[in-house]
Amino acid sequence: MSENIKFSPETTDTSQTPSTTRRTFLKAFAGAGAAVSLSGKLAWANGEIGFWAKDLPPEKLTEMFSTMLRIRWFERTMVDKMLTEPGYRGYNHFYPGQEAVAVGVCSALNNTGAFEDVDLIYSTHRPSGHAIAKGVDIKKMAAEYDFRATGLNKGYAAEMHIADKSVGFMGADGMIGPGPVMAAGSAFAIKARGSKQVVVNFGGDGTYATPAFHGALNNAALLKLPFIYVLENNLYHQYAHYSYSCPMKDIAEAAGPYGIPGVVVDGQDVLQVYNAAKEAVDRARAGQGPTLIEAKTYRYYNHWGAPGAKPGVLGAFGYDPLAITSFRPEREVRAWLARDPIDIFRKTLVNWEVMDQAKADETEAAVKQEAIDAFAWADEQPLCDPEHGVKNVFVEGTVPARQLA
Amino acid sequence: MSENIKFSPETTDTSQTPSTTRRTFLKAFAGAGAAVSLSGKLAWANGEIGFWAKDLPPEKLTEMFSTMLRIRWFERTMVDKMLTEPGYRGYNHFYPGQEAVAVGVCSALNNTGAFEDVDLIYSTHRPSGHAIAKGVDIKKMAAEYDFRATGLNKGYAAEMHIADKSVGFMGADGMIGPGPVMAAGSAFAIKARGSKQVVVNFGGDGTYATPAFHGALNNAALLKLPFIYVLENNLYHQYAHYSYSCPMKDIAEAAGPYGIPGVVVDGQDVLQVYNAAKEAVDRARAGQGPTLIEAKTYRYYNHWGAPGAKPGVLGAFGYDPLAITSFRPEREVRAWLARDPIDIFRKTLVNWEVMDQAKADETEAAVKQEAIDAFAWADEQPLCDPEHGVKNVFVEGTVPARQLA
Amino acid sequence: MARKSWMYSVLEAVQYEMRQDKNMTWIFELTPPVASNPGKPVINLETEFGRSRVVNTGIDEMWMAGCVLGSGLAGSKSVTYIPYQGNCMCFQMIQNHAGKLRHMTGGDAEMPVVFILEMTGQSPGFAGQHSDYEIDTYYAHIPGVKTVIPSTPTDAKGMMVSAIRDPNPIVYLYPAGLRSLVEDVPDEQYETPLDKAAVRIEGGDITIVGSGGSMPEVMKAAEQLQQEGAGVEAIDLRSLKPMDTETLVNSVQKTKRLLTVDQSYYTLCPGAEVIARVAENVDGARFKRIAFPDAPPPASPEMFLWMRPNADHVVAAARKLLD
Amino acid sequence: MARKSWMYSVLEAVQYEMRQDKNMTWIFELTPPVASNPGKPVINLETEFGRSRVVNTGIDEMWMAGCVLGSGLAGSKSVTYIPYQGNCMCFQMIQNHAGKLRHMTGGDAEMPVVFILEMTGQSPGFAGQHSDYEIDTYYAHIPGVKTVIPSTPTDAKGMMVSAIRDPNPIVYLYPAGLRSLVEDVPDEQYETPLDKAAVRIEGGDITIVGSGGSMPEVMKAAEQLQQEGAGVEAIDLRSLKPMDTETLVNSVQKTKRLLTVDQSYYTLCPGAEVIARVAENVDGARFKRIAFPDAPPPASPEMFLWMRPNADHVVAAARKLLD
Ligand SMILES: Cc1ncc(C[n+]2csc(CCOP(=O)(O)OP(=O)(O)O)c2C)c(N)n1
Ligand SMILES: Cc1ncc(C[n+]2csc(CCOP(=O)(O)OP(=O)(O)O)c2C)c(N)n1
Ligand SMILES: [Mg+2]
Ligand SMILES: [Mg+2]
Repeated sequence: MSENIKFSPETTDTSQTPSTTRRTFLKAFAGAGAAVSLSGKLAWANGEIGFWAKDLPPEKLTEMFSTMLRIRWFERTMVDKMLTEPGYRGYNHFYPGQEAVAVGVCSALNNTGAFEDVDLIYSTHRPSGHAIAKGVDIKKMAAEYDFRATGLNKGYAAEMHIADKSVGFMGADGMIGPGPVMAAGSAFAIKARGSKQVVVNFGGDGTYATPAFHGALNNAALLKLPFIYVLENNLYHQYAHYSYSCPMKDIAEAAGPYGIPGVVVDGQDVLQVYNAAKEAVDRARAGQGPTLIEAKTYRYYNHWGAPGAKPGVLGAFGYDPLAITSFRPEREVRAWLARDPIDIFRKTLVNWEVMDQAKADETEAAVKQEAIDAFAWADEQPLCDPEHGVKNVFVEGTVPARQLA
Repeated sequence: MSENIKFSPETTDTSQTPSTTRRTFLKAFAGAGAAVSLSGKLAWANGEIGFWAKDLPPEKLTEMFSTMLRIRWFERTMVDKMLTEPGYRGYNHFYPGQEAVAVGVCSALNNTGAFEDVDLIYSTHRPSGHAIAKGVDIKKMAAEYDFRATGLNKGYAAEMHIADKSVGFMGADGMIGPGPVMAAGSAFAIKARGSKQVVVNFGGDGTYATPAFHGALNNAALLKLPFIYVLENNLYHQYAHYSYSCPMKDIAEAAGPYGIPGVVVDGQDVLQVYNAAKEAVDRARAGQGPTLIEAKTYRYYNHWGAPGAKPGVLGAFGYDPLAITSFRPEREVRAWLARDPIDIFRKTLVNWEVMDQAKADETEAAVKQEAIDAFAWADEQPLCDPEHGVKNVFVEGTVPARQLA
Repeated sequence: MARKSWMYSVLEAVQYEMRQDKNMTWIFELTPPVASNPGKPVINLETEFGRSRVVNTGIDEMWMAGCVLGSGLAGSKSVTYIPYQGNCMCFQMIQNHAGKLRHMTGGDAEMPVVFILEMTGQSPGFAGQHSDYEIDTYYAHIPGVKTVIPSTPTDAKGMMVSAIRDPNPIVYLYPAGLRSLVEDVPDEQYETPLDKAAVRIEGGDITIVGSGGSMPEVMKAAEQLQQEGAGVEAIDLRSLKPMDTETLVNSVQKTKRLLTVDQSYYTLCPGAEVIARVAENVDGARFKRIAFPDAPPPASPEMFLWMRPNADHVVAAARKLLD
Repeated sequence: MARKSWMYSVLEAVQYEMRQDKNMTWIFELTPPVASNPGKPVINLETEFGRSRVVNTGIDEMWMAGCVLGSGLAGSKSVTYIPYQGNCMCFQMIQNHAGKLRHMTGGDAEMPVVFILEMTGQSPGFAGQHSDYEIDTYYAHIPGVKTVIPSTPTDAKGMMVSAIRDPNPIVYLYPAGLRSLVEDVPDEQYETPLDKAAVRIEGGDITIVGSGGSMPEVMKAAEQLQQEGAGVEAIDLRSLKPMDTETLVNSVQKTKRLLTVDQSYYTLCPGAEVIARVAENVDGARFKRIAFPDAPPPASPEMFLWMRPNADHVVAAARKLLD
């Protein structure tokens, strides 16, 4: 049995219920494993943000805001670098547009402490947002993305394979499919050893069609694992719209037969995402098993790198590299830019008087500088020693250099 | 969107609607892609067999009865051979108990004609029933199961890989999972070339948990392929109850998210199976896409071979080869034997006056003799030439015999 | 005849065959079957043949392989182009089904299908799963499929024609690093055998054998060695299975020195098979082998480029054998 | 010390380690981790450690491999026993993830896991997918995993202990045809190295190298050849990757004759790697290789037994080399 609640951007909630009553209602509602969400306009005014988010202390909300900005500016700084520095070698599958998902989810997790206590997340080929939201150091990331010996993973990983166990960031993975299975495997081990950790797997809409999708959810459901599958539906896998690979509108529906909650959430609203994640985390920690959360979201850049982007401008437009079967329309990009997750959250915070506009601007400026500094630091870092390529294959020793006779 | 109708052996339909009215009702019902079924007692009396089956001419019904018996006696003859002839080398994954599924489904298919016209079926490691129902010659099968050069597949296949394209029997396959994907692939080719053929994939409850299950159904649904997945839920995959690998009671529910019909049918009632298959075949031929049919059934023997069986006695009892996690209880076997598909069909045919008891007995005796003759013929067939092992790897030529220096 | 890119040459072959055979299908994922070439009409199989015959799918390479296999079994020629990220997702389908069904059914199953398996471009910077070059061995060990690997646009076209017309399942490896090659390629259809190695350069002092992605570096090295006065016989395997033992043995009979060059991981790279076949048949020869170390490719270009066998590595190894 | 079957010896090793490490898990599918042995207590890991640590799953070998891998990444030692029918269903998970994650993350990912991959018993009569013996090559070509293959109950136990204690992912191949072997096996835990070949018989005239399922026939043939007066050095590879080049080279330095014996398909069988390594390092030796032909195993026992390399085949090949 599953509880699917549909997210529809067209719906408008006109109820004017005071927030405490609303909270009671939402509690009952959320007890069924669901989160609702409405349009891009200021959510709080209509009261539909939910009780968890409203209870968050100002410091936590401010931190969430900073983290979203950190992702945004890490990425924008790098986009601009790619566009303006011909010698720059780094690349990225950019995350802007989706910040609310990574931050909403990771804010509901335990991100510090011993490896046996920290919650784990598994990321994808589009890892910056997840990594930063989990607490990975952006200086080390910037260095890693540029193949530096002092990078997060000593230059072995680049963007697509970064990992940082120390904060429970189990790693990016360049393959689509197997990640969720491994993540569910981690949840199995955690349950077997009686730990209270939970495991979150991030995956795109593209992961739905993989054979592994079934295996991950089926086994997590059967064994009631502390596992949360956050499916970031940004409408496209590479250049194909998800309707080419998925017969249903809401991928969350797939949860049904497994008897686990399938929740649709507005991925542009960090507080809605947080609420859904918090529910799922509580369920998982209580031994009640997995949840599938589908976050409806969008990526402002193209699948990979910076084609179609201009320095200093957010997003990429009008670039069709091949005679693509279904290339995204530029109007679609603009429509989603109008529901920017950072704007939405900023308005809420100002409205809630967590910060004022000036403080928000100040925060953004500071975070932007932090990103610029990170890339500047990375630029100074040493390159790798070629011969280290035959290290780290096994825990011990090196393998022979077989390119040399 | 999907239409799942639950099969519950406890339900009893007390309606006394005359059969024509009932037919109209069932037609509307079946239009939704569903078939209902009731208990093991004489179905016709309650009118729930459905309109398709009632319209079948006596010759067709008689042929279906003979085919079920042919499967039964092919298998029983072989069981006895395995138990009584120490030198006999053949083996089998026996099908008795499930005859109504193979025969009900294949009776709704086109089984003769050119390869471009005949409907195709894909079978499993438990192929005898499917093969015989599709029209494969049992003499050649008996010879193949005993590794004879004149066997159906010249001794290369044995039981687990028999194939006979000439009747659209695309083959057994010893692996669990990939078969349905290939079967859906055949349906893709058929649709692409505009043929009216349909493809049926038989698969056990064990196939549900395979990653391929998702791929086969998802792609068949997306591309609206003429594909029917007949899932024979005989409750066990090898020695594990299906609840160890499937979180839902009715596997047909899995059809839901794909937006295709998921139908549960009483697999012991050949006419119910026929009705469900006919619906699905009509849908598929009309370009309306795939159907998942779950037939609730049971195998009387153990997973493989004849352990626990006695010569001349139907079924296998009380054999637990290992300290198995969930070994089937003997009482369960006996309960299912009491709802034998051949008994059920025989009673219906006698009741419908398609044949009398004497004619039924005569038919059975003839078919039994046919099976005995088939195995006797097989015993006389030549063994294979060892050196033919390096033939048939490619269409042309042989590969070198590398065991010889 | 015109100068053509690799992909244009291949799609030209496919387009022609699909026009002849109305049942033939093509399954793709990321890369639409589209190619353009200066002075030539754009080829777009999807628009020309329509989405019932040419279709993209979700990220499910098991389905892609199973779909063409099932198509072949049902009597339709079929080709799939599997991107490098998925070239092992479909492994079991090819290993246990395409490779065995014909034999297991005593010849009943027919599979006139082609699996184009892209291998990475091996650009520096991508690491592990996006720079690896390893599947030649996995696929060449499978019985019942022919595993071929062209290294020039001309062979790519001729071998594609042969592959489509061959009634057996063909694994057609495509090292995407060769996509930048351009050369004169005939416009008409022609077949290039799927079981013959090509002697690219004849010479009497040393035999150097490579395949696919290693060939450009082998050729570069051969030229340099020739300039140094060594008689190099450079052989392009083209077919890994069946492997053309005769051409290899004849060459080393003459040169008595064999150097193999692979981008695949050293242990059990195709060169191991080349050396073993020759060593079984030629007495008194000397052997060397270079290959990618038994390590995944690291992201850092400094590390990766040091590890990837290049012309300098080939020359150095050849000199040692020639000493 | 007591006479023990293969499986009892292995489960004894596992039971001990699971008692030491409360976090360690075991995933199985068809074969419950149960073994009995005359005069010994029954071992049943499922009942002893409970279904939270020892669990069976549906027919999803990708999950089985992914589950132990994820367990390892999360910090728990984990072992899975994958039946032979699924030993390529999990291929990509091991090839692209277990084999690469450590290197790709610059050492961040830890994977103290063991994949027991059953290989068929190669009984005659089963054909294609149920008699095939081929995965040694597929798994030995993967970087970043150690691929080992014991051939005696004693090694099976010692190598299982080492595999569990090794911090790297281990592919532990188990040719099920050896399940009938019984021998004296120590009761206590002991480690057998995962990177050393075993010289089973010493001799000066010819080196015969096998592994796993080919060893019983190699040993039988060696005895016969010894009776005929030939000095046979019989080597059991035990580890396919890393391969113990030193032991191989030292032996052939002495014998100057190398015969390899594999049940795997000829093209790119482990013997090809053995010959290549030796040929690169020993001048003037002679080489032969026998293996299963490049054909799937047929069902008919007559055909299958003719194709499967046996002691007679080994003796005949050795005689040719010794001539
Ligand atoms: C098995 C596999 N096949 C193909 C690819 C190539 N590929 C890389 S990213 C991608 C699209 C993924 O889409 P989605 O999951 O929606 O994530 P998004 O890029 O939208 O974040 C594809 C097909 C891959 N990485 N792995
Ligand atoms: C990939 C794979 N894993 C394991 C097996 C071993 N195996 C053979 S039959 C079987 C059970 C199949 O059960 P089910 O699909 O329910 O069919 P049934 O035997 O009940 O007809 C298993 C696990 C296999 N053949 N293939
Ligand atoms: Mg996406
Ligand atoms: Mg079953």
